[in-house]
Amino acid sequence: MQGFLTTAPFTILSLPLLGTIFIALVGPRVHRSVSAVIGNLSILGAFVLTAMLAWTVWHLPPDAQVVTVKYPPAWAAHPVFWAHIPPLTISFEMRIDALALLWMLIITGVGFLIHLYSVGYMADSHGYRTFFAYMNLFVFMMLLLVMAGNFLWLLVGWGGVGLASYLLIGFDAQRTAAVLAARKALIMNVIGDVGIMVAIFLMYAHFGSLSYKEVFGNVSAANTNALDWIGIWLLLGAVAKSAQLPLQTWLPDAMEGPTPVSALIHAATMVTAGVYLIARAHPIYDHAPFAAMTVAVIGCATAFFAATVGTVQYDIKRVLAYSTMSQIGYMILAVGVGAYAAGTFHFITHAFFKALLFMAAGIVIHNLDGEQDVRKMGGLAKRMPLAFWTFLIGTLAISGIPPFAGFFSKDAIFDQLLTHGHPVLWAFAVATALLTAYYMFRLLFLTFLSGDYRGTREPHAASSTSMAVPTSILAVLSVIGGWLVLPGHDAISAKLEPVFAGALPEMGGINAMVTGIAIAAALVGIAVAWALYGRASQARTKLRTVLSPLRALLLNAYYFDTIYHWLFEVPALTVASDVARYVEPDGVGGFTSGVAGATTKIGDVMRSWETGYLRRYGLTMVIGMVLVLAFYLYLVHGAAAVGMK
Amino acid sequence: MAAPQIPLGDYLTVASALFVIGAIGFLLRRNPITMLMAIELMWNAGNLVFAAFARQFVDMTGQVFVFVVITVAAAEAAIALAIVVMVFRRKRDADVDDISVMRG
Amino acid sequence: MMSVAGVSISWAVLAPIVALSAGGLLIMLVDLVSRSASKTVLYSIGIVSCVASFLALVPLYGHTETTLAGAFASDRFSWAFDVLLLLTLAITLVLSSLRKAEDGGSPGSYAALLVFCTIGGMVMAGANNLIIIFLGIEQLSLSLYVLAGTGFPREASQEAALKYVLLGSLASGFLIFGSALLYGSAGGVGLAALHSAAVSGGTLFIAGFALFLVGLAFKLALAPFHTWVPDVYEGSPLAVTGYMAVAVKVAAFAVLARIAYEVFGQDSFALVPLWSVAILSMLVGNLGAIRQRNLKRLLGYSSIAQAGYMVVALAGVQQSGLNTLLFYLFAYALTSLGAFGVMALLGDGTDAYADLDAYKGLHFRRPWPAAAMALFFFSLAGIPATAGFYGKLLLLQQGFLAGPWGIALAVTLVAGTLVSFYVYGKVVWDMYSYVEGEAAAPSGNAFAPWVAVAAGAVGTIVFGILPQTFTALHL
Amino acid sequence: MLIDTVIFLPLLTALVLLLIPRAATSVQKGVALAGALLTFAFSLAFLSLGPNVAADQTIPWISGPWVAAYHVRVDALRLFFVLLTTLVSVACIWAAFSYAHAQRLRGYLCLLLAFETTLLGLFTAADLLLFYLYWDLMLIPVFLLLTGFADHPGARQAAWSYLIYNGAGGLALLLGIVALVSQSHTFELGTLALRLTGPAEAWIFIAFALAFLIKTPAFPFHSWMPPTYTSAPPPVVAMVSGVQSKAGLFAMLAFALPLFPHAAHAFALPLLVLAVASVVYGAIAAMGEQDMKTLVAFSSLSHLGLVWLAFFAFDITSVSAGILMLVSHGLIAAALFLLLGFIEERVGTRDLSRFGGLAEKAPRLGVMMLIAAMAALGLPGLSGFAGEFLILIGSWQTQPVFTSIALVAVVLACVYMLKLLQGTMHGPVRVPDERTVSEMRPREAWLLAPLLAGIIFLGVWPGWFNDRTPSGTGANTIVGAVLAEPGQR
Repeated sequence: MQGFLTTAPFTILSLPLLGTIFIALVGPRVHRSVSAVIGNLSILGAFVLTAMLAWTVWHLPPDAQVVTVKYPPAWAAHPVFWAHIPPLTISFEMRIDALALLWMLIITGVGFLIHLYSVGYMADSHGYRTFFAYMNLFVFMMLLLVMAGNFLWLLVGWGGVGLASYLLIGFDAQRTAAVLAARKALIMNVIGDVGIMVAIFLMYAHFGSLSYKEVFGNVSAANTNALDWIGIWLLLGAVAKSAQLPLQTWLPDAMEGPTPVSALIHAATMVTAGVYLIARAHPIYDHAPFAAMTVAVIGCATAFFAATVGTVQYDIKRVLAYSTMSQIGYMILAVGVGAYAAGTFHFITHAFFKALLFMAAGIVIHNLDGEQDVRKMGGLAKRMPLAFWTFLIGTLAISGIPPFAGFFSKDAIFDQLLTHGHPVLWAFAVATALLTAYYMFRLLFLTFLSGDYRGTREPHAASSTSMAVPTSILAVLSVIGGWLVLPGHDAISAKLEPVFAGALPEMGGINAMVTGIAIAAALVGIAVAWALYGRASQARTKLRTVLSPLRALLLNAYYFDTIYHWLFEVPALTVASDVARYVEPDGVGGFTSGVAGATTKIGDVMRSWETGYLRRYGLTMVIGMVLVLAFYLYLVHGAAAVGMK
Repeated sequence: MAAPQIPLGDYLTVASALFVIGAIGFLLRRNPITMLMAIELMWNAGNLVFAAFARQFVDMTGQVFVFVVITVAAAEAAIALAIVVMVFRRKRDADVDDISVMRG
Repeated sequence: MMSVAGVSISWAVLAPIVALSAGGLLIMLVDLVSRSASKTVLYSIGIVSCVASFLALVPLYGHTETTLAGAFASDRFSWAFDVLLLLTLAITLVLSSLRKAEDGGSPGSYAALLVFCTIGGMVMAGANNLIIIFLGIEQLSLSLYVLAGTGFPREASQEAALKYVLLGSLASGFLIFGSALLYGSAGGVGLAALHSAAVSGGTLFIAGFALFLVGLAFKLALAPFHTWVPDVYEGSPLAVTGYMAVAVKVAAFAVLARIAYEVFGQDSFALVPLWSVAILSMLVGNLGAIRQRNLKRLLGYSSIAQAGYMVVALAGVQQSGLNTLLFYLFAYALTSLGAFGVMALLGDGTDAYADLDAYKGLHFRRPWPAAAMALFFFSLAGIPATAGFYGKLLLLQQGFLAGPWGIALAVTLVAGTLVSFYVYGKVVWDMYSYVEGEAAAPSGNAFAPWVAVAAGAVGTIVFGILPQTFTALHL
Repeated sequence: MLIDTVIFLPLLTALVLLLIPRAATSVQKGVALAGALLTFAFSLAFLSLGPNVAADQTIPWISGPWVAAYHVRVDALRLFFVLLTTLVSVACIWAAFSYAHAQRLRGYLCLLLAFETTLLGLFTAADLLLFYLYWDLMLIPVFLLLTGFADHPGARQAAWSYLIYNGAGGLALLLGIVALVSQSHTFELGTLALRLTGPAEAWIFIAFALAFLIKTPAFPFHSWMPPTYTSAPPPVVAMVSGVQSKAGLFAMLAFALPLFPHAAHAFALPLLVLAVASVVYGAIAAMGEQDMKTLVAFSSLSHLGLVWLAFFAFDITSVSAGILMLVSHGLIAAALFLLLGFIEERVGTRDLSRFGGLAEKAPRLGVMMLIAAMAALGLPGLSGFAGEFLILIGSWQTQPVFTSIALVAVVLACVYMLKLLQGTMHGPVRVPDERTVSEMRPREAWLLAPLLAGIIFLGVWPGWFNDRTPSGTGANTIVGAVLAEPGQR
């Protein structure tokens, strides 16, 4: 039992890594399908083991459900540390608890489904092997992130998923847009990394350790101000990774990556790492009200902001990207107000339905040879029934229509917002729900319904099995996933209880008023979408003219990109190229070459005295003699002797 | 009864004057022979000082030095003249300013 | 021990000079008697007399003896300087074997003059009063004036001789007048008498010493009395330049060291102008060398700077200063002679390799001479593992032991060395720059210069890596 | 004896090379590589020393007017600098096989090997005079390599800025050493217990620091570096930036800080300012560069500035992490410059605007470049991160302001490293002059593999390194000596 608890986490971790290494080293020498098989099997294995591990852990007594796997163990004769510069010691340390396990289950579970999907989706790519290697690398890094037992390993995973995301966004390296999107994503993520680093530095300063156990155990001893700062800096990391305001601009661009990547990394798992981080660091936020409030406000603002932008976009994946941003805003909002279980719950359902949406969209894109503009789609419901029905399920789920998954988790968040006393945040959240229903149905209508097919490319035949099966599974999960939490039955909170040590309010209670308003909002959204897009509508064009300034604002995502471009990018690059072109050669280098040049000049002047004329030489000697004589007389008799006074 | 002594200071003044005249002569003249003569003047200024002090101290050393200098001056003049003649042969000219191939 | 006219003469002290003189006279005699005597024979006589002179020096090692009523001494200020002078003479004679018939002058007179020149230097080293100093200087100088002109078929050699003789005589004028004033202030010409005069000071003494110092500074090639150096070095025949660069400095520094220690001693302000002259020399020598494209001229400027460095050895007139000076002189001598040896080797005794352009890409044509040359220039620049480096280290220490002036000297030394990195580096740079195509000038391959090169290289490396070997000599 | 073998084996190999005919290039290559490999193998033996044991050897050398000894030592502080040198040298000498001029190959290899010896001598010297000897001797091989063995038209000019600037630093150091020794009369570190005070200590420390700042280099003493790094042949740059640039900081830790503790603390502020200025300036200049080698050169400036920050933050963690950072940077810089050499060989230009997308044609090159660039960028899990993170976590505790400024450069590092990586490897394939870009040859891949392995290993397990270098209070006196407040001695 104990043996399993210590070996399973390592096995889980190492499976995807070994997959990567195998594909990288052996892959080129064998048939390409081997890479796909290895990639899939390693993730499937990890999932099975994770499930077994979860089963094991959840059958332990509640007070033993937080398992710390630490190397070196206390009894080791030759302890091995990641870093060992006393007083700083950083161990190889993992923490397996319900929070980590839920994330691990989603990462490996959904991850496996998306791997499976990729077998079909990526079939035409010439970087087939590389793709699986990168995807496996991502899963490894993501698992590392959530399994870490101290902040260092969290940061390693954090950076690692950033790398994997970078690699996969820029997977099609021949396209400049993909390359630029990858660069943007990594730079923003590194800003987040720096935020976490600063938080770590502060934790080390206050707690003398990076271990969760030490830090969280001593939180109550630290002062609120310090904890607020730590919380804010952690938030910077979360914001960058989860594409929250104001570091959100990379996520829409990240849709340059292949669709399975968008599904796995930029919807289901990686972008929710911010939620995980804040939930993980809950003891800090519990004692840092200001930081926690900031988290909530940023989450709420992002949710609303992204939803508004989503209403006008035409790129199918961009709409999904903004919806992801918005949904993660919900989760951040939830964990910000202390509704950790609700946040986690929404993460799970979101992973199901958002992955589903991306995969359904992926089928469409795949069958349309990469077309992503919904204006060139329409009427696809008949041509791609599987995609349509699964997409519909996902849309219903995200819109919060019961009994689909999203309804339950969203409802839990709304409920707890009011329970925790945040009516303003709640109001915005409900408004967001309305917008969400609107833009998702707008997307659905534009893509699959609303008249005939508008595109020029002839759609392919139906999707391959490897794409259909995982999509269908996720569709089922998007329906039933929410049933984890039903009135009087809160599986999530029950599991998370030991992690949060009783800080969790029960979910699942149906507050009729709250639920009613949420459902009503969703229905209104759907209705508006139907009115504007469900049929050929004149109102649409009219509205477009009336609201054109607003529309321009939204189409450009509030001009964030433009502002950042002129505020940061242009000045920084201008300064940099000026430094490289002028300051360095003419300034710093110019000084030294100036000194060298001046020395040579002095030498030339001196040599010009050496005229070759004998009498000049004699004159020099006589002058020298007079000077030496004068110097001597000055030394003996002082200045008066040589008339210097 | 010895003749009235010329004061030492007068010797030194004359010697200094000779020395300076020699130096100036060296700088102003362009004929190497004349320059050599100017140098002889300077050497003899030294000799005069030696002789004057030797007399002042009633000491032979100074006079010995004078003899040595005179001897060396002879040798030096011989060598210098030989070199000047050698240069003359090539240049057919007696201007040191023309002898300035090397410079810088 | 015998005595002449009441003055006792210790022949043992004079023996080295006598031996050398005999050699010089013998050369003249042989040259006179047998017009056909080959130069090899003549130079061999010179080398043999060097050896004889050295053997006569050996018993004097470690002793302090005076003779001629204290006018001439053999002591720590002369012995090692004498050895170095003999070494220089021997190497120069070897290098001179490449002289051609068309170089001008008979080999006999040439060799004899070199020998007599060296005698002058040894007289200077042992001179204990002003008369002998003057005699030595003139003996050395007069011979050198002629030697500078022994390349007389070339116009530059004539010009060098004329400039040298006129300026040298002018400097001697200062020296004589200064000696006279010193005599007047001290009442004698012995250094002991000067010492007591120095203690009491006085205008006459100080004016006299000023002029004397100017005369000596001319020989040392210290700025601003250096003006003759570049021209004379460039114009003189190669071997003579090499000899001049070393021997004159050695002899003149022997005199300066003796005066610094015997007349002044520590903490005397009377040497302060010397420090400023040294500082000027380091700057002038290194800055002037920057643009030179003629290697002999470059080494001329370099020797000005090196003279300035060597003065630092005497800064503060510390006990250890003399050893420092000797070490640096040996290092400098070996390095310089080695460099001239390489020049002679490549140019087959001519000035063909005085032009830096001839060195372009030398490494890729003649790697070994190039490596040797690089070694010598590294040593001149003071790169570690060469004698020049350890010498500089010792010099700097003298500077730091000597108070503010000493530190100023040390800092200037370092600044000058930095400039010299460029000066000497340029030669190395030329040699190691790869140039397409054929050599600029054909290079010779005689055996004799290898002696100089090997001696220089071995000495430079051994004294550089194991300086203790030099210290162990207790020179 | 083992130390001597390690130090002089490369030189001996160089001398053996001179005996081989110029035309027998393949024999020369074999001998040179064998010599380098053997040196590396021997140097591995030092790993068996425990953290508190040192290989030490003293032979009396000079007894007057001062005492100096041939004192060489491999201890916890020096061990990894020696290993870094021998490892990087193997890669560089192997990389030198593709040197274009068969006629000049022998000299080229000889100079590289001689350079290795001077570096090894420097890192093992425990006597100031011996140390200085190697310090200045290092100039010669690089100067000659730049002068006669580099094809780049700017190389011969770079030789000057290299020689004069580093020469200036060396001479400043010489002044300092002589000033010190003229009081202590010994070069021996062990007996150099002399504690200077007042202006003398300050001035001597300044002289030492100046030399080290130039050698590293640090802002604003770096103007020799861009031309040198840009125009020297890749193996030479790899050795200069990978190994030689560590000399200054190594010497700061091994010599200057223990000798002048008061002055070091007194001058911490200006040095911290220079450190952070290097970090930021290097990053900005790298961002603006179009020449890929110059870009990496400036990134070196930035990264090594971080080590200056580490040392003068006087935190035990940061000082010890500084050593890690030095070794890590050595591996990264060497790998990067060698990679850039391979790239330049293939596309014939260093201008990032003139080519791109090479990963498409040479995927293995792309992967190796990715690892090296990510390490330089500070990606967690690679050695660059380990060094950077541990430095900053330490320096934050004592110097939060300077550390915050340095953190900005972490982001900028991402910008310029991506510029390099994507500029060379990603985007549409562009190759000037219709050249065909070939995949990495096995030799090129194999010679880089150890460096990259080291980068990964040190990133995954820096604790292994910590346990073998001075870290922790009791383990080694060096770090302790640095940290103790001067008043407490």
